[in-house]
Amino acid sequence: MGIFRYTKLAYREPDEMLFGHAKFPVSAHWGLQFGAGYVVPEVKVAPEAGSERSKEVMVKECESIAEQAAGRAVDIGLPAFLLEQEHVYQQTHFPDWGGACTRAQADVLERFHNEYGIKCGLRQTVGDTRLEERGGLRGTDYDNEIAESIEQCAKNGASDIAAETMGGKSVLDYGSMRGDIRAILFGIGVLGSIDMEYFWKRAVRICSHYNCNPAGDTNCSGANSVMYIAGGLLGKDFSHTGAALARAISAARSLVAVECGATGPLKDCGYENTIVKAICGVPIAQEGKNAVCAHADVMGNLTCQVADVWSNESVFHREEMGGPTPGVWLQATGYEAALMNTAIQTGNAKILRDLYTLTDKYRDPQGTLLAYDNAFRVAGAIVEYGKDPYLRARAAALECSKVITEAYDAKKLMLTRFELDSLNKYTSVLEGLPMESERFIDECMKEYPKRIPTFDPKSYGL
Amino acid sequence: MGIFRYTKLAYREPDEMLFGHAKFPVSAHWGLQFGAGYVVPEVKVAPEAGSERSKEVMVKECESIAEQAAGRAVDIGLPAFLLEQEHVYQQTHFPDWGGACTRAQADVLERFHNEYGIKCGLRQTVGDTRLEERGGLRGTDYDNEIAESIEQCAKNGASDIAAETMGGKSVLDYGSMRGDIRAILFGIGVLGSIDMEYFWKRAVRICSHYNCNPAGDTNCSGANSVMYIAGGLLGKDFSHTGAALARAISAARSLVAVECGATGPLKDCGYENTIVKAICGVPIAQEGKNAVCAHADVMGNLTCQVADVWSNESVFHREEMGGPTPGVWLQATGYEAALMNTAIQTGNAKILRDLYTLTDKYRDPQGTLLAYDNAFRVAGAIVEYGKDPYLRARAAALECSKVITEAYDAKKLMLTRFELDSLNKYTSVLEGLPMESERFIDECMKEYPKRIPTFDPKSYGL
Amino acid sequence: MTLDWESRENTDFVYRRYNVIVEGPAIKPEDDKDVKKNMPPKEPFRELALAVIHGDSDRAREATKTALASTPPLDVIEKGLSKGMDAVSALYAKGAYFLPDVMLSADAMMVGMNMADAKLGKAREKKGTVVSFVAEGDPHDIGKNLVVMFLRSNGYEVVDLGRDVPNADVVSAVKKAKPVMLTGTALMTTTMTNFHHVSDMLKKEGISLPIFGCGGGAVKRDFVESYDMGVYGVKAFHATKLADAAVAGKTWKDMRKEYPKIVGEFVGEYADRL
Amino acid sequence: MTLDWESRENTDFVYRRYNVIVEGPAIKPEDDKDVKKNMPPKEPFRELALAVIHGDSDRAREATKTALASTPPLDVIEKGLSKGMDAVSALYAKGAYFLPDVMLSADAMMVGMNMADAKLGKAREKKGTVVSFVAEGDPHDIGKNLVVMFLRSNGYEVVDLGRDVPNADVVSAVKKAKPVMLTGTALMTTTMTNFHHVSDMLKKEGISLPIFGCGGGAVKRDFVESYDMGVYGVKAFHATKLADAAVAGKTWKDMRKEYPKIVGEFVGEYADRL
Amino acid sequence: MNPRERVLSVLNNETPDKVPVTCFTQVGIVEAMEKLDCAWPEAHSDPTKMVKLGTSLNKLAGLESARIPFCLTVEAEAIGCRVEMGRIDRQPSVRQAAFQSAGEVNIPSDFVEKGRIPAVLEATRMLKKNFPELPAIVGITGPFTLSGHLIEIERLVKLMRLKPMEVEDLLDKVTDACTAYAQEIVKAGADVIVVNDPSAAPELIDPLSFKSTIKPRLKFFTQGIKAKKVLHICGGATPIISDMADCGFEAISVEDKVDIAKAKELMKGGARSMFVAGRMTTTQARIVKIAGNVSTAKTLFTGKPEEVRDEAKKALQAGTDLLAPACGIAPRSPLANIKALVEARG
Ligand code: B12
Ligand code: B12
Ligand code: SF4
Ligand code: SF4
Ligand SMILES: [Zn+2]
Ligand SMILES: [Zn+2]
Ligand SMILES: [Zn+2]
Repeated sequence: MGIFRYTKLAYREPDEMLFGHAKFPVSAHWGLQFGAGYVVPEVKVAPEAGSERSKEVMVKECESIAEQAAGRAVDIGLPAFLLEQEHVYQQTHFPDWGGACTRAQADVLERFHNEYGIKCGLRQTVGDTRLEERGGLRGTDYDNEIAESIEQCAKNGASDIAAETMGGKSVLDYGSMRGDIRAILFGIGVLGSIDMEYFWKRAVRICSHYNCNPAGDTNCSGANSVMYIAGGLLGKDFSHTGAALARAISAARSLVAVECGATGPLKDCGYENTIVKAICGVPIAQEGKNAVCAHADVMGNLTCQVADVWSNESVFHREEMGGPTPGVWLQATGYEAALMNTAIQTGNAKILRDLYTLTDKYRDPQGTLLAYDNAFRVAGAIVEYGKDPYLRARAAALECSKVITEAYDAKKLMLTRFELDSLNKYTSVLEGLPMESERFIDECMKEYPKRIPTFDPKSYGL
Repeated sequence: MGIFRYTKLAYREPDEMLFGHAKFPVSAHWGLQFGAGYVVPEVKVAPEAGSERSKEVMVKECESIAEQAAGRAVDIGLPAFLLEQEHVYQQTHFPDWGGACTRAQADVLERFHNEYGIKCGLRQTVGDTRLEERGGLRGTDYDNEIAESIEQCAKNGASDIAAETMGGKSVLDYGSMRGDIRAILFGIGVLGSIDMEYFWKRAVRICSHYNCNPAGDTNCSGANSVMYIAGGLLGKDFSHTGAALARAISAARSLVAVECGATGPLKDCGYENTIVKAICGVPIAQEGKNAVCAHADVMGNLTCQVADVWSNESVFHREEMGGPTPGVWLQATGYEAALMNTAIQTGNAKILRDLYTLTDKYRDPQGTLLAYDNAFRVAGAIVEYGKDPYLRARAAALECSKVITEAYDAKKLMLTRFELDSLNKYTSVLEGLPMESERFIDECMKEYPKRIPTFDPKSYGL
Repeated sequence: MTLDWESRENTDFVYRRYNVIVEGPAIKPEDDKDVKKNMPPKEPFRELALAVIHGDSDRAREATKTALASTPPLDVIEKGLSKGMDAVSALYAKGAYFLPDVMLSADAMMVGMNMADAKLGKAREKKGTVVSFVAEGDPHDIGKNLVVMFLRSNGYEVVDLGRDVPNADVVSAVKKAKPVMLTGTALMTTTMTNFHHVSDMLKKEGISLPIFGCGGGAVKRDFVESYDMGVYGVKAFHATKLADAAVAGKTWKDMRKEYPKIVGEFVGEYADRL
Repeated sequence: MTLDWESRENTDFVYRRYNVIVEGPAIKPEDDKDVKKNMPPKEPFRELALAVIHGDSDRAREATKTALASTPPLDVIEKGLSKGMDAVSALYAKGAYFLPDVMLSADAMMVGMNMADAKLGKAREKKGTVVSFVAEGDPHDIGKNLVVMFLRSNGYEVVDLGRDVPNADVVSAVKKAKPVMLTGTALMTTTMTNFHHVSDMLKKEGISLPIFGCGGGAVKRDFVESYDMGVYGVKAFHATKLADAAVAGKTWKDMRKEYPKIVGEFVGEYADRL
Repeated sequence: MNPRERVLSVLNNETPDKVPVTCFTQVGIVEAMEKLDCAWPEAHSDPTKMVKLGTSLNKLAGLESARIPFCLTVEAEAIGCRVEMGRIDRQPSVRQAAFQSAGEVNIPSDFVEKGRIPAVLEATRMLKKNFPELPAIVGITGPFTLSGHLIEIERLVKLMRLKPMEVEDLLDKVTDACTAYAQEIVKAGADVIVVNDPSAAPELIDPLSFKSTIKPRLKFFTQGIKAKKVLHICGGATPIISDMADCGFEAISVEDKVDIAKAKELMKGGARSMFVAGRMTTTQARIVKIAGNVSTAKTLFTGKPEEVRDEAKKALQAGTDLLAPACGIAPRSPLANIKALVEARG
């Protein structure tokens, strides 16, 4: 059964894209909207180590996270916020834990909503507990638990469900360790897309039975892993130009969730979201300068450019001198969102957007790619080959290469030799790849299964 | 021997004030300037618990803080940064500790400066270890140690010296816990100003022998304590209108360091700095939305408005998922500074400034006071009575009251009954105070010495 | 300002002043329903309590003077002034009263209490003695001052050692005063370690274990529970409940376990102990 | 974008790419300042040179085809392709180009040169003949191959004897080809001694003295100058200058003395001869 | 400590009683071959002679090493290159590549049963059995050098620019083969595997290609090997030192062109921070042991014993963890110089 594929962009020109505004806004309970003309701050906090020792403790832990976040929101006057809980293993593995934790947090939010009229939302991000080498990705107990956990969360008050699935990870890891761009393309662009379709068709179906949105899925396991390996400006374990290519590829893959019916807001750590938003116009969450607790990315401001939800990244649940971390980090994202909202309300949003973008556009090639005007070009390349997951991923990478090369030629982006050489090398590899999906897959299937012990082709119907 | 007193403002109109720009920029070694057309990010981290057990451990600890901060700065491409070390007790109490820690950090910065050409500065903030109830503020061992510690830091590579002195604290504490505005005015405005003169004449003299700037002094012990007690929007231990009055008063007091020769950048936690900058045009450090690690203030964006240095607040020295805190928090302030610098370079600085300001101007009466246009008015009131520390502090408070009342009357600022009542009460108390400094002091000296056991009049020459 | 704000902004998307949104009309403290039901109905006690509740020292002086003319000093304290202070605690706990209110009430209470004590002649029996200090090297004493105030106005004798107190002084004060509890306050990562030392020193002295409550900025429960006798104190007014518990024979181990029960409210830091 | 960035921003205040700062920027080869000043400014020569510099054989083929339509073959080689190769030498010398780059450029050069030669019809007159070999027992031939490549692309006829060449073969090749110069390469201490033998054998044959340049890993100038006719060659691309000098009548003794002058640059190994 | 314990303790990151004097590169010298009847070329294929020659410098000079084989052509030959076996003072060398293009390369899975590989494995077993007090050190050809043997080094180098994917594929295949071979050697009882990858030296390929193309393979290789591992790359390896150190070898062995003190300094530098599994961690780049680096071309071969001693002392001062020759010992090097090397430890 085929799914809908995007072959057109949601916007006519890049300038139409703006933070707080999505072509297709989304509503959630407790009065919250996304992409409806204002930016919503988000906070997420990892449950404390040891809180997984029993269901009761975990529920209390989640409750106290919600309590501390909501308390601070009110204390500093935030009009709205989104609480995200990224599941620890047990919350997905034991669906009743997931349900109970969701319920506890939902109750807290409901109480604050009723008492203060504050708008709030509750995102539950299930863990992808499946392992290719343990029975494959489909139909195992692990796989079924995920579906159940989604259902429990949806039923118990989550306003949306997200995930960070790991399809293609075995091959991607192999590729990123060796700087093998073909393996990266195969892992993310082909295998990732296949698994996304499997995963999200089901997730969307489950959510449809409840008052709960299926949000979407980032390529955290893929493009983000590569970005981490690439590290800071002085890091050289993977070139930053290569990381940009992986990011472009990931957009073609993350799009699949939306094609299956996900509505957004897409999850924050999808740095590829700008590209996805250009294609399908759904609201997106993003993270950047207020995710320093977790990431040392090189585009802290740029990611604000078209964000509808502005988030931190998982942080330890503990005390800062300024209070417990749920409050501290919501305050951080809350203030940034407030600045964006002021800009919207005073009619200066596009100026602020461009300031954000320009601050990082040439700090690093990854920023160059993701600057919304360039992201828009990559989005265009994707929809041109929109029907074919492989070809659109390849096209994304090639357009990315063009974008970076042009910026370099125009002397706007400086590159080191390492960055330029690896870009050229990867580009020539990509250019040499076949124009037929089947042939590409055949070629890859000749190589990778024997090289990568954890790679399980039948998980992808191959 | 009298000191110079400001009787005129440094700027003709509020609109002249802008982040990254000071009328009187300051240079420091390692290529750094303040207020010279760009904003410098700052980071500070509290030494880890237990690191005070020996000098060696403390030196290593400080060194690693510097190392981690500088490493991240380079990794994300920050053009410049300022490292601040707020002394723990031992660094001031044992001046050789202060010197050795400074040396270790200076060496790290020098190395990075040489290797990468990054601009950096090193601020040492000595602790005010003096206690009124233990021999008074002047000439005790504690007092002498501070002077020695300043000298050691200046000699060993600090680019500037700051402090957060506690003059008037005994009376201020009494006042803030009882909502006694007269005690607050006496504590901060009169006693604080007297002690500042004593402290800073000496500090400026010491620094003048070295390649080290005397930076300045915040009213942390006064206005910040009150702000702290006032808490979030729902906090009521002290009214936020009252906290605004204390803040206005503190500007008249913090100004004294500059009158004694301090050059700035004034220390970040001086929320009164906008007012002081309006008067004397020196560069200022500020903190706000990136100080959430330590403060839950209600003006995270507003404080950016005219900042020349943008800082976090002391944070635990430990690991985040994003790395060690010196790097994490420098990244946070670094990205905000980058945004401001982009705005400056693209000619949009005034728009961004106003967005910052407007985001918080009416969130809380403290924001209303400190919005640069209103702060400018308060500054005007201060210089009108510039020659008399008491009268100018009183004038500052009364102008603050006017500012808030006007905003309330114009229905821009909403107030609760509690906030409005206390404002009215305090205002009428202030209005009833004598117009002669001597009479006011006499009155206070009749009351407070007997009520406040820790208050030591001779510490103020009274 | 360069930007014209007022005309365009819909501030609702930027901030909301929840205090303004949720606050109802101001009611007199004595009309609060929890206060009402515990107020002494009869004079002179009612007036004594009211003077304390309103934090009016002058009124307290007058009321006490009047009351002492006809009433035993102990009753003045226990049936009058203390009832007022109870009402104040209740109002503080529910967020109707705040720090300044409490401080002023405490002042009023002390005025009356001193007068009654003077009349009594001999020293009135205190509930017990507590020693309080701020750790060596730490100048942050606001929290400690609050603790002392609450304890005193709740009938405890407090030996206030002040701030920046050498560990040895703490130990010798404990040896001398034999308190039911010792409260330490520290706000800095680098000074809180002194608690550990004090604990060790007390243990070495073999002193019968007093209870040891500590709180403040940088200090976290984990740390406090990492040495013997440490109990992590959250809010200053919890000190009185803890002291009461100590008098009632609870050990520091009990307190760690039963903190929320002892202080009678939900405490985030002890969420796992509910 | 709404904002016009490039014209206004001084990016130095916003970010600095420290990796670029410490490693140097990747500049296009034709933007290198030493290359720039020697690039032929006019077409078709510029394109020919660029094709060589970029090591792009296809481009070289196209460019040569186009050029030959309007330009004499000799000019195509000397004013175009060779200029490209000079640039490559410069880039290699300064460490911007590496072996793979040089080899690809050489390939491109050869493609063009062969086409030009074909067009020329008769064999282009070579500047002279050179014999090249790697010493007996030595398999390291990369350096030698570079030498051959540079010589060929500079208009010399090269008799390439390969690696591990018995000394006798060298001598007979020299007898047959009558070269202006003989290049030997050895990278091992154990094989370089063959140079000495070859020198002796040539002397014994009484053959008019060809010039004798050698270089390679273990071989040092002292050793090479320890036998007659030996000239220590440092960089592979020096071979062309040395050959030019030989054609111009310089003897091996002149070459030892004037090495830096002949190759036109500072050479560490000949620092005493500057 | 016996020599084996001493060498292994360094590789285990423990403190030895004294710095070992050993050799990770080839140890065959003519003097020893003649004395002990184990001359080249036979010693290249006869396990008994291989063992004799591999342990000869221990026996005759006290060098703390049993090192086989003596050339870099074993794998190439087994896979199909034509090899010329040399003579008593000349090592074998590849005469003709086995394949014409990268795509053609096909390594039979049973190549470990071909050519001289069984001899090397047999010799390893004998070393293990008969010389328990010596570290059994077996050298193999690194993936890049072996690839060069298989298709011609120059072709390989050009392909890196022209068809990088082909090189990637080729290197993967060859790395797999190297791993398979090394695993056999480990099974046979070797204590230390030395990977010699001379063609990966900066003289031939630029340091960035080493980082992006070769390093990942070496990393992959080390993950599959359960013995101690040493990487030797010849030439002026200074620009790639920190990458070499980061490949997962317990030690790296360098030539005299590399200044050991500087190499140690470089290892300390490098990436200051990186992400690991979503976490930012401050990494001190991996600091590994360094072996080397008394010049084989100059000192050991043509120098006097005093010169050997002086240079060895310098290496010790510079901080070498394992005193050793800079590379393969030249066959005509005098035994007296090896003795001097051992004595230099003092
Ligand atoms: C006000 C303040 C000051 C004032 C203190 C005035 C005073 N007399 O106390 C002044 C200006 C003097 C000051 C100075 C310094 N400060 Co200060 N200060 C603060 C601040 C803003 C508020 C503290 C406060 O008074 N809070 C209000 C009171 C009521 O709270 P509390 O004491 O915590 O008490 C509560 C509970 O803990 C509890 N409690 C306390 N004790 C007990 C006991 C029991 C038994 C129980 C049950 C409960 C309990 O009850 C209270 C609530 O009801 C904090 C920030 C923060 N986040 O805490 C920084 C803070 C404590 N200061 C800090 C620093 C660094 C300093 C300086 C070192 C700065 C400098 N370099 O000059 C100096 C100290 C110099 C020196 N001598 O060493 C850091 C400490 C960092 C670290 N190393 O751990 C903090 C955390 C701020 C930060 N993030 O940087 N400071
Ligand atoms: C790559 C290499 C190999 C490759 C060679 C591939 C090939 N087809 O050439 C392989 C792996 C096959 C190899 C094998 C061996 N190698 Co090897 N190898 C090297 C290495 C690392 C680089 C040599 C190289 O190609 N450099 C790049 C080229 C471009 O440089 P070049 O040849 O020196 O040329 C430059 C100049 O010299 C000059 N030049 C050269 N000729 C001429 C001529 C003229 C006229 C002019 C002007 C200039 C000039 O131009 C070039 C620069 O522009 C060197 C280390 C080093 N530091 O040099 C060791 C090295 C040469 N090898 C060495 C050894 C010992 C061996 C082996 C014996 C190892 C073994 N145990 O099996 C075997 C040889 C086996 C045998 N049959 O004898 C030793 C020699 C020591 C010694 N005894 O003197 C060296 C020096 C390493 C060391 N540490 O000492 N090796
Ligand atoms: S501002 Fe905050 S942190 Fe800074 S010193 Fe004052 S209290 Fe301390
Ligand atoms: S050069 Fe030395 S070390 Fe490198 S391979 Fe050849 S012999 Fe071994
Ligand atoms: Zn993620
Ligand atoms: Zn994530
Ligand atoms: Zn401060």
